[in-house]
Amino acid sequence: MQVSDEVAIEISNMNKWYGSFHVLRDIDLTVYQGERIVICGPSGSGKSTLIRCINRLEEHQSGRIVVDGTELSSDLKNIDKIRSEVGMCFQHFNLFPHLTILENCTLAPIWVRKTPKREAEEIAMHFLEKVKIPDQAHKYPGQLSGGQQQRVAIARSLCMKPRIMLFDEPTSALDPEMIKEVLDTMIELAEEGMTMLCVTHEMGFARQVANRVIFMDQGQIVEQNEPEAFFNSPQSDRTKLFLSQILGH
Amino acid sequence: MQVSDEVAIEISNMNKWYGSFHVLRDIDLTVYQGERIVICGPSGSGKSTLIRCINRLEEHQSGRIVVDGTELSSDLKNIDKIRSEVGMCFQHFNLFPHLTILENCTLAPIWVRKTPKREAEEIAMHFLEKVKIPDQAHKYPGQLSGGQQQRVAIARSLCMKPRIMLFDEPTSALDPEMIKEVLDTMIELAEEGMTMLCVTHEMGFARQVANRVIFMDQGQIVEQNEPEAFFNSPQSDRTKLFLSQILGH
Amino acid sequence: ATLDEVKERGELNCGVVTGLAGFGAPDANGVWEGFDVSVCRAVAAAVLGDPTAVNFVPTTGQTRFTALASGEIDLLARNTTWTFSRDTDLKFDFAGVNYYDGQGFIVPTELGVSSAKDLDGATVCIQTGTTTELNLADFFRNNNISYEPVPVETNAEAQQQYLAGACDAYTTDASGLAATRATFENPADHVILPEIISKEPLGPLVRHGDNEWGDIVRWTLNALIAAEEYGVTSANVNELAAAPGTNPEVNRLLGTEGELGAMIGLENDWAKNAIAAGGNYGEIFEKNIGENTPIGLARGLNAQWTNGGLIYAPPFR
Amino acid sequence: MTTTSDAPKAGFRPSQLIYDTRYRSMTIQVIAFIALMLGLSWLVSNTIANLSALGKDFDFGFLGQRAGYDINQRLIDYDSSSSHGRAALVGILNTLLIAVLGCALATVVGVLAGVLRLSKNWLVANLMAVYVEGFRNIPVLLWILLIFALMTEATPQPRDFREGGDASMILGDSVAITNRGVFIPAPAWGNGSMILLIVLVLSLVAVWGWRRYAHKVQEDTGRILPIGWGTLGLLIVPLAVAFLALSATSGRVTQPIYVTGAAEGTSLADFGAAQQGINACAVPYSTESLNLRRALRAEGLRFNVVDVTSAEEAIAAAEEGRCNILSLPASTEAATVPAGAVALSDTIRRGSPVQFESPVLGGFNFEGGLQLRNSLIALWLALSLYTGAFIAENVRGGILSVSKGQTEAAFALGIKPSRTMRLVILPQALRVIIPPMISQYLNLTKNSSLAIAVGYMDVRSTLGGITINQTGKELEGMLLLGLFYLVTSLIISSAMNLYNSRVKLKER
Amino acid sequence: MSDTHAQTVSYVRETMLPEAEPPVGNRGALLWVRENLFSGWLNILLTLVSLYVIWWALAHTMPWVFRGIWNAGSLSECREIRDATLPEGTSAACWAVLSDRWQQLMFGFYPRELYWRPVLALVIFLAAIAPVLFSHMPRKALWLTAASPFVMFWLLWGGSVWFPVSVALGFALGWAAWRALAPLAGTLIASIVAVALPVVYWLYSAGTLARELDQAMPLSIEYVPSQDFGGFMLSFIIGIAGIILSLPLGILLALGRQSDLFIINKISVGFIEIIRGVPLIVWLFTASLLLNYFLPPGTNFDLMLRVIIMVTLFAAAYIAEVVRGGLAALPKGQYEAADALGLDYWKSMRLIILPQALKISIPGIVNTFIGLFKDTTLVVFIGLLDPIGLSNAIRASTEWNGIYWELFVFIGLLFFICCFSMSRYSLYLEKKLQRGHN
Ligand SMILES: Nc1ncnc2c1ncn2[C@@H]1O[C@H](COP(=O)(O)OP(=O)(O)OP(=O)(O)O)[C@@H](O)[C@H]1O
Ligand SMILES: Nc1ncnc2c1ncn2[C@@H]1O[C@H](COP(=O)(O)OP(=O)(O)OP(=O)(O)O)[C@@H](O)[C@H]1O
Ligand SMILES: [Mg+2]
Ligand SMILES: [Mg+2]
Repeated sequence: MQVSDEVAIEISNMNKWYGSFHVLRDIDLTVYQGERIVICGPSGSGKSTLIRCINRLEEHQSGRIVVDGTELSSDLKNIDKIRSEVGMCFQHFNLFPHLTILENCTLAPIWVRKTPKREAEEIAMHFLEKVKIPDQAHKYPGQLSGGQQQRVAIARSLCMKPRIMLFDEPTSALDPEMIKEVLDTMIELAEEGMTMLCVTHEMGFARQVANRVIFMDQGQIVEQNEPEAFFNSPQSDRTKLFLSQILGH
Repeated sequence: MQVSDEVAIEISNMNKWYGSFHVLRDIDLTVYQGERIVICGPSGSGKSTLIRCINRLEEHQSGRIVVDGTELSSDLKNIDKIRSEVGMCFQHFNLFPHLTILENCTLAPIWVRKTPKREAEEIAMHFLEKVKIPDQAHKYPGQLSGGQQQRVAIARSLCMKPRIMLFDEPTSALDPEMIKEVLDTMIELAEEGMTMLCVTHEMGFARQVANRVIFMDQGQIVEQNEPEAFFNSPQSDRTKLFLSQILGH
Repeated sequence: ATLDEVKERGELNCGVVTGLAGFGAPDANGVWEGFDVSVCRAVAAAVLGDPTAVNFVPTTGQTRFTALASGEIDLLARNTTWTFSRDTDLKFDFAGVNYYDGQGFIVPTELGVSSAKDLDGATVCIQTGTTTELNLADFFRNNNISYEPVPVETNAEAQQQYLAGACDAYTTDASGLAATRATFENPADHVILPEIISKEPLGPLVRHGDNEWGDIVRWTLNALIAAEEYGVTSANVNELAAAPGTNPEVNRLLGTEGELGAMIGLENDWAKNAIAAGGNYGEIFEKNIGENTPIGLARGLNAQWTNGGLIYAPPFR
Repeated sequence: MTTTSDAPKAGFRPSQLIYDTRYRSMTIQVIAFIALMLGLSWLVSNTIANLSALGKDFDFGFLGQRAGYDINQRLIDYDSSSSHGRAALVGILNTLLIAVLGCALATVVGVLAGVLRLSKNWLVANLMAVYVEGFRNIPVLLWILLIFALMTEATPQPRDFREGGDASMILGDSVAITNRGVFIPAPAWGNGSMILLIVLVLSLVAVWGWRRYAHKVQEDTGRILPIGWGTLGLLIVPLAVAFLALSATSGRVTQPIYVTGAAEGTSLADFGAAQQGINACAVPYSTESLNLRRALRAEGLRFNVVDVTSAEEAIAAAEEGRCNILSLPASTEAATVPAGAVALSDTIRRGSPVQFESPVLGGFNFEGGLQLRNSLIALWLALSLYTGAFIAENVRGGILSVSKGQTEAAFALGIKPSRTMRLVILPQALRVIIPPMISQYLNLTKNSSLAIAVGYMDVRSTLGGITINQTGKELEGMLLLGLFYLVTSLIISSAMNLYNSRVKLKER
Repeated sequence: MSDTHAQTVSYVRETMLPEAEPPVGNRGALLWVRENLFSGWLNILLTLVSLYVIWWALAHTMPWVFRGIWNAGSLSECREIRDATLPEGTSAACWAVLSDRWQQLMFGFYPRELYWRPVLALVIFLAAIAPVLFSHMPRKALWLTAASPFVMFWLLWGGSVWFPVSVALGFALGWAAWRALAPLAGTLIASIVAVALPVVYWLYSAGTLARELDQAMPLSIEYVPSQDFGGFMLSFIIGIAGIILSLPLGILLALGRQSDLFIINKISVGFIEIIRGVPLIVWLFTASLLLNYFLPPGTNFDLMLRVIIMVTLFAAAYIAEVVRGGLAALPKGQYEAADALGLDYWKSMRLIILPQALKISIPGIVNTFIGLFKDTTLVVFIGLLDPIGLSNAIRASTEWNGIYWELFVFIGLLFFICCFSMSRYSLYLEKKLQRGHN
């Protein structure tokens, strides 16, 4: 689990509004290559929005976001470039129900990366093995359990060989038994040195793999620290309150 | 939690068919004022049908059902009388989505009991407080969580000041966190001495409040007993099998 | 020009009625037949030498003028009344008259009506979108009597309404009345009233402005009429056209003498082809609507001028 | 909102037009706009070229020209000397008439069929299924034609009502069903009709008040007053009382008929026999007019009615000789009666506030009364039955969409079935039913343009049919026609959107 | 805490009760009749009324139908046969008109020896939509679907095979241009070129190319002009062409209506609302009366083609609304997932959104088609000979003048069979979709 000096994502002074609602305020964040960052915070604090700004599913209005040396602006070429470097997993998996698992995984490589189909399928099978469901390759998403679906979603992102992975509450829509499957897959990924940003309330996961935990509230980064320090000696009152709720629950 | 000698419901020799399917067979059951009875049994055993016969949502074909001294026959007046004395809560709440919570609760008092509106609202607020959601009174059912909706459904029944309450799997459509809210409300009700018939598989609830547990299978009452005795030393093989399944689960 | 287009296409686009017994209707094989249809065939024969090279475009009362104006059809041969405004304002040219008609009324004998003036308060069926509608309004207005118009879309519909007694009288061109009456279960139960309330000269028409084409249609029609006058029939036309005969007018008509064909841009045997297509005017009349057909119309006004009628072709020279 | 946009660093490059999301959308829109404009101008220039080639112009002047054709079905005054514009107006009113009538009947039929289709009665439910499927799967045009033909064939012609015919009028000889239409009594407003109107308005106010009062009583005491019966009573009783009172007081007065050019003491029959033509002066729709016509018809006389606007004008007209028979309100002073006029020995009774003029069989047809023409009825029935089949499906779907649990919950609370329907089922079902129902109304309105098939003179047949055909103004005519339909449907659909946004259920 | 009541007895059932028959009157046919026909006085009344209605309707129609005369050459012959064989005053249908003219009602004036062509075209159509309607068909079959419009066109109208081929070439050209340009110049320019190039080609060189090819290698079947088309064949052609052609346009309009680009959105909304706000019959009159005004002077084409154009525009507006419903039914996550994978707008539409949205929309599209198919009867007003138009023409012939019900009953029945089976199919699809099967 090596963290290099190379900067993967640099966010400086970033602000975002929904209409007149100031949802992200002056975000400054530098993520290094190979870092694994967990973002937590109360509901509505802007965690999802932050993640989604990084691959431009949402547009920010001021400040800079530089991903892998490319600044996110309204230039389509940059956006395309960044999106193919950044993988994303959603809370509700968002698999394509009309395509088989394999087709889900090969779609982007074939149409975005222009990989030949056979090669794309090989890559896909490789990653499906990694998430431990190669035998489901020819089924449709609707035939899989939630945990399996989320693992497919991860495999699908990985097939684009992203340098950075974003996770937005990947386990919160799952039944307890399935959460573990998915977390295991994510831990494995972390161990391989993937740069990861993960919105989650799974504190166990945070302790085990995160280099850094970021706590957000009201659109701001309130506190960030290494997991141990963060959980054991939170500095800000808000963090304390939040942690007491989430751990007491 | 007093049980009186007064008979609340007397069912004797009651049979019911759906077409040629014999769904309730020779049911004999006497419920005393203040008793709290839990009915359990495998799916399709006729639990719901039994409950629904008591307030004539289903018609029985032979035998007698006497509720609070009034025999259920096809006489409309008796049916109306019994229905306004017997409250019922359904698995899927069945709140009226086009009315606010308060209107849901005052509808029957106003149109059946002919209570003045203001008074009906006071009663409704009283019971809404009892189920701990007075602040939601002006919202619509669609805006509440499942647990809240079920509590409203209970409050709605209570507003008619029923002498008997029937519950048909009131918690089985709810998420685990919400089950507790609803059970708490029901326990509170039980403690006030309401006569209750409850179809449920919440064994904790049964142990805590029931005077009697009835086990049904294939349209018959197979076994009934006090909860402790029922759970600890079931007599019939079917009961044993059923309990082993349900508790092992 | 239209002539070139027709020649290039090898087919004449001819607007006809969607169905009117005797004047134009498809038979069981889909072959169009009728009095107006024969004009189309004659023109096709004159221009292209082939009476079957016609594309029949059924038109309704409402769509016929636009079809012609827009060039969809080259020629409209469908019972259409020659009126001032159609000739001038709507920008068409009438090539002549192939049937002199007038608007009349048919009523059940049972009503005991003997004159159209007795129709005060009657209910009258009319086809919409035609001049009959206007004539009817004028007639009743002039005679200061009242009526109730019942507009219907087609002749078949009107007939059904009339027979069921939903209207007391049916008014349309007298030829149409006769044709309609002929198909009744009991024709004798209905009388056509003596009043003819309008002049309805029916004839083929073309777009205004293309005079060459107008001439062709006009003179084809005249050739049919003249043929009857000179006794040229479909039976003897080939024989007469084989060699010049005694009558110089016939010779010019059939192209055995002179260059009349070339003057209107056609082959010299144009009139021969036109006549051979369906016979001369009289033959066409007899075959489609004459007294021996179910329609059973007498020649009346449509007899040759020599027989006291109005049918008269200008000289061919 | 304050946004400090990150200014482009290298100034503006043309490639940004394509690659920069901010400009790209502009680029696309500008291209689309230009394409649209080019397309439109291409169409317009073609049209101009074509029109000038045909020697036509673009001009709405034809609307002012004399139409020259008659329209049988009209809601406003019109004759063949009116203008094309007025003919169009007659058509528009006819379209609206059929649309309104059709929507009303379609709703009734649809609701009934939809409810019956859910009936527990197997026979009824299946009969309704046959109706719904039959109408939904056969073109409406065919239905219009079939129903029109059926009505033409199956109903008697006026001739059959004569002596020896096999048809007779129904409802006390006041209604005649013929294949030219249904003739019903026409109301004529007499003296005191104003009072009736006032009474009606007052009862409406009273109904409103009663409902409010009943509502308030229920809120305060819980007592439920009989709203329905009260409403009915309030509507009927005062009207009936006023009607009877007015008839009793003013209905007895008799009034003479005056004629000119006849000897004192002649009877109406003798006068009629002596006279060449009878011209009756009367104010249209007045009691006098009605009574006069009635009296003349009773004698079997034929007559013309000369419309005048007032009693004074009638007198003047009689003096000028424009008419030779007239009936004046009883209040007219005898001194003002026209010179040379004599009162006939027949006097007629002044009527009650509302009278009904029954149709009577005239020379060719029924006369008097109100004629509902077959074309109107056939179109009306066909459109309503056709649309009703669709509405029935909406209604059925709407009722089914309210889950059984709702009824059960209401029953379990002890609410009576009829009140369950009104308080629980209908409010929910209506939300589902009404939006598609409104689009069915829209369809019906558009389908009414098939009126041409039965010769009902709607706007498409007048403006879009005969007028275009007579004047050759296709472009202008079709444009106006399209505009009319467009505006109508926009109004209807905005009503639907309004309703939708009002009743939307609140969700989390 | 159990202060159990003294009377509460514990109870165990020793033997299970067997299933018993319901009491008499509660079972079998008797129960069914009682519950379904005679439960309560209202129901009894309804049953009696219904029985009367059914009896009345059948008594009035059935004798007429079954006494019908099938063999006669004209209506008067029919009447003679009727008077000769049946008692006086009875009515009998004259079905002979159908045996005499059924070919016309089905095919119009299409040459009899060529009836196989429209029939084959219908078969091809059915084969071509199979892969669309049944998802388990091989994807390759979609190529057949793409080619089928041209084949059907050629079969129906006939003439040189090179004309449809050269038209199809235009599409190929557009596709090739897109493939070539998209990587080089970006999707925007590529799509503009891909649209413009075929249009230019069709306008200026398609005709010449077809002629050249035809001269080089004549390959044609007998040409049948549009005027010969009629009857149900015409209804089907207009309906099917309307739906097939309107589908792409409808999808574009739906996308336009969903778009946040203001002008595009407003253009789409305007188009859809204007088309839907005006009755089809007005549009048909526009096609027959006005379309020529809008085209360059001198252009002039088939009335049928004009009708198809109008019907296509009309259907497109309705399809657009159906597809919009399908698009709206897709969860937002699908759009986001496609974006996050780096697919551009058109790719995500083509690969992710539309396949799903269209599948949801198929029942709606089938319903639109049923409506359109029924509406084709309106072409009678502009002089095309659809079944109703032909019935008018038949009634104008001397033999069959005066016949009425027989023709309309036949036409109505055929329409009913077609529409009813299609509506059942769409119902089945809807149910299948609701079960959420993949
Ligand atoms: N499209 C939108 N338009 C307007 N407001 C929005 C939009 N999306 C999100 N918001 C608001 O922005 C705020 C931040 O939303 P965000 O989804 O980022 O929160 P979050 O921290 O991810 O919360 P959760 O834990 O519930 O997912 C919330 O108050 C939300 O209501
Ligand atoms: N309306 C009906 N018509 C016919 N059979 C019915 C009907 N309602 C219920 N049944 C059948 O009656 C039997 C008893 O049903 P009931 O709903 O009372 O069972 P239950 O014990 O409540 O089961 P569950 O635990 O699944 O709710 C079942 O076999 C069911 O299929
Ligand atoms: Mg979130
Ligand atoms: Mg149950």
